[in-house]
Amino acid sequence: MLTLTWLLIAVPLASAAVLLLAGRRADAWGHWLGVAASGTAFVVGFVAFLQMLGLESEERATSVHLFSWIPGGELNLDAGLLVDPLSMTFVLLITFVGTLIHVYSVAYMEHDADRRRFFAYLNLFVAAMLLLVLADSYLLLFVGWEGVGLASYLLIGFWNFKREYATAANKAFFVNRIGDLGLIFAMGLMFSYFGALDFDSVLSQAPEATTAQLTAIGLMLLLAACGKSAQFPLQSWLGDAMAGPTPVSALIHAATMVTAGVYLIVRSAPIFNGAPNAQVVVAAVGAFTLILGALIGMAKDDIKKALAASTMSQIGYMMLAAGLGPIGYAFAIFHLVTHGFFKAGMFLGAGSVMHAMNDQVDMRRFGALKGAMVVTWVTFGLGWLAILGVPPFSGFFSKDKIIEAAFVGEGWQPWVFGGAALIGAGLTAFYMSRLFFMTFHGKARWTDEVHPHESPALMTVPMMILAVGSAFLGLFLAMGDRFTHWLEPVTGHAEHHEPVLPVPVLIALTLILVAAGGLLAWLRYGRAEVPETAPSASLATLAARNDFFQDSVNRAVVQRPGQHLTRTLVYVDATVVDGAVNKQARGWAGLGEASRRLQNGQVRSYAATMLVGLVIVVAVIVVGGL
Amino acid sequence: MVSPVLFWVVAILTVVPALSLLFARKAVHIAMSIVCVMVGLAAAYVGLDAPFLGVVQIVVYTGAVMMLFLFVLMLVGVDQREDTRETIKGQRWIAFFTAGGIAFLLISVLGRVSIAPQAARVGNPEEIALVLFGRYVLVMEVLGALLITAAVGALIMTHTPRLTPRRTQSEVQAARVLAGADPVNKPMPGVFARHNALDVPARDPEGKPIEHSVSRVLEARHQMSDGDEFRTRLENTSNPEDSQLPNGAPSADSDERTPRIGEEDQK
Amino acid sequence: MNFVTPEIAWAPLAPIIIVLGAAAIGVLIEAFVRRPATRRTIQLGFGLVVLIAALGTTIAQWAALEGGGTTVMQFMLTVDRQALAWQTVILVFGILGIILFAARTRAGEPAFTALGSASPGSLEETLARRRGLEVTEVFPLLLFAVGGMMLFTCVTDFVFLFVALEVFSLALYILVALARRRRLMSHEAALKYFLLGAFSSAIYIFGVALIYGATTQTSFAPVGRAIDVISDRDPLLLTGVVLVLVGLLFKLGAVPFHSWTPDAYQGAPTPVTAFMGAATKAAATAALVRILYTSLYPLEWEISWMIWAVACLSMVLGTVLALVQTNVKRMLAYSSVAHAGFILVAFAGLTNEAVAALPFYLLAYGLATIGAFAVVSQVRERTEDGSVGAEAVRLGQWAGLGKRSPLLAGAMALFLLSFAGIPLTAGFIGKFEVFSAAIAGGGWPLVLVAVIASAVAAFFYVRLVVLMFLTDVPEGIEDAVEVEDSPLATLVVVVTAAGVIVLGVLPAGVLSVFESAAQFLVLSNG
Amino acid sequence: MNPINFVILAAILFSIGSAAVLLRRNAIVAFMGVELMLNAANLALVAFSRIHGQLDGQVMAFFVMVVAAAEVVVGLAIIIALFRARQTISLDEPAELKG
Repeated sequence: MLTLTWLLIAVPLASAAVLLLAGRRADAWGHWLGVAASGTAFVVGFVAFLQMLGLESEERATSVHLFSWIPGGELNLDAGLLVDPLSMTFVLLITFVGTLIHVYSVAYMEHDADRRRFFAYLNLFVAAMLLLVLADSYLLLFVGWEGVGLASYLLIGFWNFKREYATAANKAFFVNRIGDLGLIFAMGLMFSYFGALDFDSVLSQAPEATTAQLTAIGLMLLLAACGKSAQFPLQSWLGDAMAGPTPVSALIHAATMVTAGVYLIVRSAPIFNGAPNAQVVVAAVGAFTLILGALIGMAKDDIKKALAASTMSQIGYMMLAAGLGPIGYAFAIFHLVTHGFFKAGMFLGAGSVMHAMNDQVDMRRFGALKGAMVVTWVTFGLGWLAILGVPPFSGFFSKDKIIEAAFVGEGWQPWVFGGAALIGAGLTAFYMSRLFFMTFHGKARWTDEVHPHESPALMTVPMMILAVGSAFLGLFLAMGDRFTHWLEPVTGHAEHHEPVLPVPVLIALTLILVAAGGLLAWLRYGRAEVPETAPSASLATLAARNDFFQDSVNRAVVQRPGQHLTRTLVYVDATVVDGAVNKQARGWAGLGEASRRLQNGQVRSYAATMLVGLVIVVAVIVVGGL
Repeated sequence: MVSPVLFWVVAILTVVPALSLLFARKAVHIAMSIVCVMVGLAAAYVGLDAPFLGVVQIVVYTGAVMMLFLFVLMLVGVDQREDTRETIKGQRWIAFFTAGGIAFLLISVLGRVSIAPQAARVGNPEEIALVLFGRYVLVMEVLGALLITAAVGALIMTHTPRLTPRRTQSEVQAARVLAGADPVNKPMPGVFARHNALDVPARDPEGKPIEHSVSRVLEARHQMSDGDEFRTRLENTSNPEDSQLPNGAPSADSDERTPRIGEEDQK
Repeated sequence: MNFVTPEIAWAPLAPIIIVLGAAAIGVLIEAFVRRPATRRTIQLGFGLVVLIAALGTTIAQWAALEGGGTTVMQFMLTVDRQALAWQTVILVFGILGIILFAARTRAGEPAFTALGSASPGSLEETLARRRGLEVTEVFPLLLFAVGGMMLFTCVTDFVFLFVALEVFSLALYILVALARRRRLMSHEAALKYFLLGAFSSAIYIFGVALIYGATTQTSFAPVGRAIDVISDRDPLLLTGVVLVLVGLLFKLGAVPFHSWTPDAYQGAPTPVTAFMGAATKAAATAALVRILYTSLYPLEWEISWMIWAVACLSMVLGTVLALVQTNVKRMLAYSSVAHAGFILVAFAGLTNEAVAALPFYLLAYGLATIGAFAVVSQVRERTEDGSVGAEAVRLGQWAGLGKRSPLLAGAMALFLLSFAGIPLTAGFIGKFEVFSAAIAGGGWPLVLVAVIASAVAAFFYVRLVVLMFLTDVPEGIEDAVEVEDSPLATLVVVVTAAGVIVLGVLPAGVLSVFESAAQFLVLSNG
Repeated sequence: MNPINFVILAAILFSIGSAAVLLRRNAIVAFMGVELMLNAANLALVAFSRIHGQLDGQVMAFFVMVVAAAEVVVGLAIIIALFRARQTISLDEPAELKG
């Protein structure tokens, strides 16, 4: 079965091709074909997984040779797949969560005339992502990498035939291209240092390279990871991605796309192991993004954008873990898996809410939905508990490990990284609870025409399955360090290190912060009334608002500085980063406009251009020769 | 070795006319100057022991190429004068500096070349023929393709096939009459005029000047004497005989005139 | 003084003889077949048969070739594997080009004018149209151009190269002037192309004269040997070399010798643009490869900075100028300038890998170019009286094309992605090959610039994709823009699209063929 | 006198020709500039041929003449076509293609 893993990619790809080429004829059954393709991929993956479990842990890595791809003198590259515990983890996550999202989409997209095309793109997306994680060389990974990008644009742009969305998609493409540049540069460096691009050669030669070389490659890989995983400073596209249908968001945020960056870093572990400076940068980017994402999450009233910010923040945790070196790799992937479940569940829940609320996304217009949508409330609630890290739900096991690992080390690092991870946990608790309470609790602030109702079974069943995962997967995988051992052949065995603070203290601190965050949110958004419009920013109005004692404390201690910080960061995000992208685009265009004057339509000027070029070259030659 | 006299003669004979390319205004003058350059170059070839090329130069360039240029110049209007004011900003400076730069660089390079010329003199046509049809025979063959391409290209761009059936003389005449032209020959210039000259328009039986009786060339050159001019001269004259036009034609300023055939019907 | 009959091995020249001979016969067909419609059919069929026969002959020669190749004529012409590879590429472009030349609109309107000599809007033009005339001479002219380009890839003498260059250039100058619509632009483009082309030829031949003066040779390998002998840097030789390279870089369309490209591409009839864009670049690259590797490589150090500078300028200027274009044809033209830069990147270090990479790159680029312009030729404006008019080349007119004609727009998107170098397209493999050749040759700074340029370039390619697929069909464009579905053009689009995908997914076969073609029969040191 | 002086003369003619292309608006005159450049190349070839005591230079010059003649035919045909359409042969006039 392991040698048949190519079916994993081929089946969804073939299905996508059929759906695209068959046209309207396939409208009636197209969506089920899409579901079946994704499900088949899961079955193939699962059987391969069982087979792999039967092998000794050292023998679990299998190479599947597909065909000779790029023959050449210096570089002889075959297209092949690498099936090992790491890629198998991703395969299972992608196909399982992906299939559930497919099923959900059947109902969610029911009234869309282009549902068949939508499923074609979903299949394409899954195929590309599987290619990305199964590739046995950086170059083939890059193929999947770009494929994921392409599919995501098709999906994000699926509903939007408006110009502003088109420009947003354009900007997103541009930002992602910066990330891609990182990967291309990294490949160029690998090629010039090692003369190869396949994982086997590159990673086995990595220990022999100099630190400077590895650092250069590592930083370029980080740039690539930042682009795909929406890490600072390339995070701005994630908000745009919300324009797509909600199942797409679930797919992008939980199972595909954003996890690619983490995969890339963990896959390149030997490179980063030899480049401590690059590792610190990875951890720093992760730590910064996890705080940034959490703060942005606090400022959003759009339920999907708040969830998007939380993804940024959670991926920040994973990057932080990946930046910690061998002790963190397994936890990064562990958190990625649990996150995949609870985030998918929450996105599907958000979709269910939007379904019920006539596509309303403003949380200030929600409230008291728990009565109307019990299943959504329960499943979303399980996801919420999981992301908060409340024991014994999944997030507790994965996130807590990352916090512990972040506190390992010497000097300033454990305090900064650990501190960030710890504070992040508190912030997460606050904004996720805010989201949860604003949506499901408090008073109903619905607009008149909406009549919330529970979604159909096709939508709720996937949500329930994901909720079960959110609840128990973490416990299951953490028992006996199952998951860590499973990944050991790839990430290497990590020596146990003691954190700078005792573990029970850390757990206690985390739980206290989480509880505090959740409580604050309950006071502000669960019990208290939530204004239907966002409070304006001026200090005068802030002072004029209702003034509970707790609120004052709350505001003085947390909210006001928090608000300012949030605003600043959001502002920075919106102006500096986006601005840089826009400015750069403008800069290029300006250069173009200027050079355009050279091409003035006058043939005599053209001849002059040629002759000037000629004179300069000859002059250099002659003067150089004298 | 080459005689210095020949060199200087050739140099002056080529460079000075060539400068007309930059400074002369009339295209025809430039073309004639270039013919001069070509002849000068032919002389140079002869002096450089390449008599065959000297002859070919005369035949091909002065005989064919430059004549073709002149031909086209005539087609587009010999009289074209170029406005030498520059329209592109800075173009003149760029041109002089780059061309001057090229010249300077090439001369400085060539000035330092120290190749002793071979004493051997080669270049009679027979030897050339041997090389041409020996080593270079393939190039000769390909030149055939080149010439066909050129001929086909020129035909496409300039040749207009007959698009309408050829008309006989009587058809042409019938069409002319139908179009309202005079059924008879146009009056000769000078007819009924005071001056029997080519630049004076003829007059119709009513005494009005027929402007198109004068050649278009004279008209374009503004060398035609205006009909009105004569009319006013006629009116201002005090000589009573002048008002009596020959052959009893009515005077030019007379308003009464017999309507022509056909005009009546329109009324 | 007795004449020794030169020894010529004619057999390897068969493909070129077939093509050039057929071109001459094509001219005769013009003379003897009276009806324009019949003439067109005959010319198309004849041309296709000839080109396919030539392609077959070329492949047969490849298969039969033992060793490196055949010296057809000492010093003048060799047919080696490298030459055969390039000839195959050019013949493929020629076949696709001739099919596109014959494509017509639904109303039966060809891409070429009814009468080349008639000025636009004149009585002659109207009469000629009414009579159903057609400039069918374009077919023999295309054959002449293909023949000249094939020669261009295998001659080994600077003067012969000049003649071959003129053979295909003269044909192209005329072809550019024959657009049916927008004839004034077409004339203008032809005049500019011609004048600048003649200008660059003059520069080239003066360079040859200087090389001849410095080395007493004009044949590639002897010149290379002479360069080896000349110990120090001879400015006369270097100046000559620079002038010669300028002439070739002009044909390649590299900055600052590129200025004809956008104007000629835009003004020319779109099928001609397609053929010219693909084939001229291939021919120019082939000649550049041969010259640099078999003749000038002792001067590598002296001239590499020039190649580097021109490559950088081309990539940067081509990209930024394409960014600000609003005309599809012009945008593609500037993108071709940027691609000229990418091509030059391969020459960093003059590695052997580059010799294998370039034919592939040009094949990938040429297929996408022909395909893209074939699509352009199908998107038409509708005039006020409801008939189909000139091509709709403003970017805005392409909005929502994906909704109206998904397959055509999808193919266009594929070509654009290939230009951008997105994986699974031929362009990606081509770029990858070229860049890795450059890295192997130590040209990583160039590759850096190239990668950044292609990242920026992706922006304008994707802009058009977004415009086609993610933008609403604007009000009134339904009526203003008409999508044609000429079967011949569709055939070209389908074939090129398939080629782009196949070369992108399974490039191994073609790559290994070009790999084995990376050898020259005659080297200056051998 | 060394025939190399003729090459210098050729260089001067070449520069004059190129300056004409840059300066003259009349398409025919600009084209004559190109012709002058080609002739300069011929002169250089013949002079070098004399210097080296070889015939190749002369043969090449002969080829250049043929090519130049073909080029003239095509070029003038294009110019005539342009003139018919626009009634001018000024190079500044047609500038629809730019930017």
